[in-house]
Amino acid sequence: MSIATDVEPSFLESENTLASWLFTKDHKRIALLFFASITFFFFIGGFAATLIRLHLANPEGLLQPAMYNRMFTMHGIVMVWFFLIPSIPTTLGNFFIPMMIGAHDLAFPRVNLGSWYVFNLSGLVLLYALIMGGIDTGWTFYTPLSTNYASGYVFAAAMAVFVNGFSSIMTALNFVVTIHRLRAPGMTWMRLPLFVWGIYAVSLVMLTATPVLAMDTMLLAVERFLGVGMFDPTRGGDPILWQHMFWFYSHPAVYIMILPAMGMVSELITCYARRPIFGYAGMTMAMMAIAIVSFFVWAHHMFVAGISVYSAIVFSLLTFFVAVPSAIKVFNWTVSLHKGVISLDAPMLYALGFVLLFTIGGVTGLMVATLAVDVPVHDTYFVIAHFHYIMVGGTVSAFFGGLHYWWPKMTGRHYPELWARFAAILTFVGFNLTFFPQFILGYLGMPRRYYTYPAEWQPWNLLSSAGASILAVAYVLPLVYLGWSLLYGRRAEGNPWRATGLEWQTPSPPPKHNFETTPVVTTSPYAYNPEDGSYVTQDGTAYA
Amino acid sequence: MPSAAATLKPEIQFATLDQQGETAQLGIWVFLATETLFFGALIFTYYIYRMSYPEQIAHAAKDAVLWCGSVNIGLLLTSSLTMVLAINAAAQGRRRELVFWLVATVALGVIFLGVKGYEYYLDYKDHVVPAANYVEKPGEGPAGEMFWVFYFVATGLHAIHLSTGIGLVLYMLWRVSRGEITPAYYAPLEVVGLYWSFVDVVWLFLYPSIYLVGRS
Amino acid sequence: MKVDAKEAGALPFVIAWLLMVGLVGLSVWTAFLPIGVWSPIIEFTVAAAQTATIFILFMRLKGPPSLKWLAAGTGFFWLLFLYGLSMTDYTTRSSWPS
Amino acid sequence: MYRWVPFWPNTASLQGVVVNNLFIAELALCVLIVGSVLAMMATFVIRYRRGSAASRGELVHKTWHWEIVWTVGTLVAFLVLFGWGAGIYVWLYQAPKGDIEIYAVAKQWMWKFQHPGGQGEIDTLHVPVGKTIRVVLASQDVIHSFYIPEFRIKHDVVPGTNQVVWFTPDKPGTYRIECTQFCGVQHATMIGNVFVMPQAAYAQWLANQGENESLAQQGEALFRTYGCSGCHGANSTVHAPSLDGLYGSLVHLQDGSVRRADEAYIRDCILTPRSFTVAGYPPVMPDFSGQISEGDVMKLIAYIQSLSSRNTRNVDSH
Repeated sequence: MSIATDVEPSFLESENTLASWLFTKDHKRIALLFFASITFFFFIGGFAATLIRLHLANPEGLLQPAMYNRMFTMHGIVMVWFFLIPSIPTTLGNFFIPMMIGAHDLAFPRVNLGSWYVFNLSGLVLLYALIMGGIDTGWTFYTPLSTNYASGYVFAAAMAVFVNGFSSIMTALNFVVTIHRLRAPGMTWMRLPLFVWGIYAVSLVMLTATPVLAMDTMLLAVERFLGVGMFDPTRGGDPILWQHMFWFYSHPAVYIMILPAMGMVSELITCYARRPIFGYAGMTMAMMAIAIVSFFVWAHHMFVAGISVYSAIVFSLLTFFVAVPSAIKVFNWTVSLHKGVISLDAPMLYALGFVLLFTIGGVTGLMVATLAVDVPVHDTYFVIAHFHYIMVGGTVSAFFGGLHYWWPKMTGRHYPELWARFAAILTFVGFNLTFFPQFILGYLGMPRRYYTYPAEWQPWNLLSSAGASILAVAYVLPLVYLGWSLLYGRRAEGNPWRATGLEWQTPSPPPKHNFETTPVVTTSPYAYNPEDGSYVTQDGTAYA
Repeated sequence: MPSAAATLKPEIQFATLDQQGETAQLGIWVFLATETLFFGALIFTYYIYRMSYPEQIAHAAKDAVLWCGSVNIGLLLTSSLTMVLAINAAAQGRRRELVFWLVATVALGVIFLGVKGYEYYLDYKDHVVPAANYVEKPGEGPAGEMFWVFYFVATGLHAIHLSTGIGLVLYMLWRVSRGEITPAYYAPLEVVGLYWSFVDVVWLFLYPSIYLVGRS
Repeated sequence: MKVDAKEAGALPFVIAWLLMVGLVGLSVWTAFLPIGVWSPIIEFTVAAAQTATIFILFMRLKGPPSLKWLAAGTGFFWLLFLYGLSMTDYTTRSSWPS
Repeated sequence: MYRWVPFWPNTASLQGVVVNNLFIAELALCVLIVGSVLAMMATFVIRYRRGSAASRGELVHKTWHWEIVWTVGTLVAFLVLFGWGAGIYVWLYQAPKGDIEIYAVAKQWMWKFQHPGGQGEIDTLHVPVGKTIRVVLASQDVIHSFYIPEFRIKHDVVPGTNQVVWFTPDKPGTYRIECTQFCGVQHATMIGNVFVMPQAAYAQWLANQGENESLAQQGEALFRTYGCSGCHGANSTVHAPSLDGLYGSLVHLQDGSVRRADEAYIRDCILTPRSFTVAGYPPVMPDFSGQISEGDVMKLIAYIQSLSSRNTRNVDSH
């Protein structure tokens, strides 16, 4: 086997024409293609965010009101559909799911490649809408503002979201089928790494939520394009129906963002604490529970929107139920540090940052789930801060953690550890400085989507803007040093972190079809022994 | 034997052709689940409005051309039959029969679209096409127009799905002519058959929703 | 009667097809009877029966891989969430319809 | 209260105080949770850092015991919070009869208020302290949201329906009214002020607004202009339901359902009468949707309301 490994070139080197990348069926290459796409959109969305924070540094602002409105709309749409939702699944998931379950590729490689093309197609449609002048409806497209009043390219933007959904569905379908059908011998469900569970749960949510949004945007586009009534109250329509269907998708979408991050962090904590995860079965059940219960809570975005009081009570109660599995997970991650051998490498710093920020986002989620408290803070900066703690503090931290963790495997090069730790700490500091003041602003009563505000709120806004500039540096920094490491980084061996997952039992970077022979799995995923530092990889090899 | 079948190997990620075929089937079923939700959401909006404006929408729905919808449900049920017979013929290696049933399936699909087109023409003459020539009828109010928006969105999407299905069956005919569909491996045809029958199922629910409820 | 593709004859499918076409007739007939809420109930029971026939027989839901059941059911099951939970709002909202 | 905390908003209504207490309780719980997670994490990271000599033997393994304790504990805490919040919410969103009923129309990008005595204001609202104020909200175009941070009340204003919010200001002063639902380019400027005045000053202010036809009187005039009185009037020969005493009563509809005749109901009946045919009456009333502005609808509602309050309570007393 070792001879064969020497002979077969890595997936990066096996063939390097443009066509070999654009028409590749290799999940690892497709993952890198996705990487390029979502990095591009991350910086577009980040650019808009930077402008927003610059603008809000003082009440007079920087941009014209109409331009400001277009900026936050663009920030929302790009970040939600073109970065956060695809981020972990299409890149890290695409690259590592087959490797972690011991498969040679995803079940449907052509569908996988198609997903990337569809994603870029929807991205082009969105860019067209943005370049032609953008839209000013907010990413939620609430009717009748979006259908009858907003100027701009609402139709094109809605179509971009519609087409983007196909990409989500294609990717998710691939994962579900692959995880069901292509696990290596011995890889039972209770031996799956938690990242695989996270991706499985998220795929389930994507598959069942996205079609409803697709139909909703479809009807919106029809109404906007043809000028017929569907959600228009003057023609008998119900604007709140748009919101019901929108949030039927967009609430689970929050879990689409966070579930893979939860899986990711479980990998990181076990590897850098060198001990098994505390309560593996509980973790898997919690993730599946979150995936399913996330569909029962959508109307908590609508407590003040004019739904019936009875309905609001039902949804509030259900929302508290979805918080229980999240609480279990936080508890388990924390206890997983107990009696470990903890090294604070960059991925672990990101993971610990994730747990803290997710906890803050989670407990403030309890506050907005409480009906009476949601009444004053709904649609204020309190909610903005809350969901950024989950999506940016949570998902983006986990994404960066995973990116660093697997960087040697993906590229065959080590990232510079000191710089990476610095960036991780900077992210944490910058993030809190940006978003914590927004909790205060929110309870003081600053509504979201305001291009100007009373002068008395300026100190908090200024603080937030200052934090945002730190955060911007912390996000650009990895781009620089990771890029540098591609050329000058130290060569990485197969398993530099001495981790147990199957993906590490290949050379770095892995060969084209991952494994020479299909591995046979004999152990649970995190067979680390903190007492003597030994560990057993999933294919059964024991190391001292 | 055609050489394609003799040299047929599973793709790298599969151990056997059987595993590959079954995985493809599972894939299309998962896809059909998303389609269920897609059309289900449309029917959901329809019934929300129908609940709110029962009389007005029932009034508008009486103008839908019942015979067209009924003929079409017959055509689609029949096409599901021809499709399954085609799959049986493929599995049992009866190639002439296979081609015959596939052509029949395409023909039924095309006739369906023809009838649908004629129905649209009748609708147009009846002035019920929103955004084109809609004229509000007494007793219907704005809800009447909402019915017709639903009608055109639903039947239009269904027609797009059916046209895709026709394209896929034609593609299968092409693959049959190249000898790629054999008793050893006919999973692609099964996948197309599943999709085709599902498009039929969608119509089974659209049909009573549009043409039957509230007729009496 | 064999229904597996490898050995099935046409007969079971033709019988099922005849049944389903007959059910369409039943549906249309009851649509014109003055039986109030029963007529949509019958119409949708017919649709469900036809769907079950097509799923189980024509689309061979019984065969391997067994997970097909799960996938086929999930779509309908999830629709229940959408329909059911929305009804908590639509059946109790006082200002609807306007 | 709480003014010594630089980041705490003022609280100026009964509702504000009630919500605030819950908010503080939740905040304390949040600090407790985040604090314990942080403390545990910090302890473990320091104690079990790589190279430390702390014993790693006997990992806590079999976990159901802990999991169940932790899960049930959080669940109980959550249920308490839920119940507390839901109780207040029901109270906030089921407006009682107010001392003063204000009609508000939101449109891009302003708030238009009308007092029962017919006085109109734009982007300002004068109310007396200590009275229960009911605000009936309608929107002319898109969804807006009526929010007064100091009162801790908010409600979306959805076009096509009426919504009601209520509050009892308990401190004189000037507070901001904000729109919190993005409503177009000038969303951020859709800000008004509510002036909470001592009752004497409020009476003075009302008197200074000059002679006005009351809202109900204006509604009565519209009642004739739109031809409503032809059928609903006392001497009409058409078989139409009488509107005396309608407001607040229970109405039996043709389809068997029963509705409370509140503002939203009356509005619906005017705009789409066919959906609300009253039991025992022919469905002959024409559809007024799209033909009456939101402001006029509100005046008509005020008039119909006054038909019942003549007997039960005296609207014009304040």
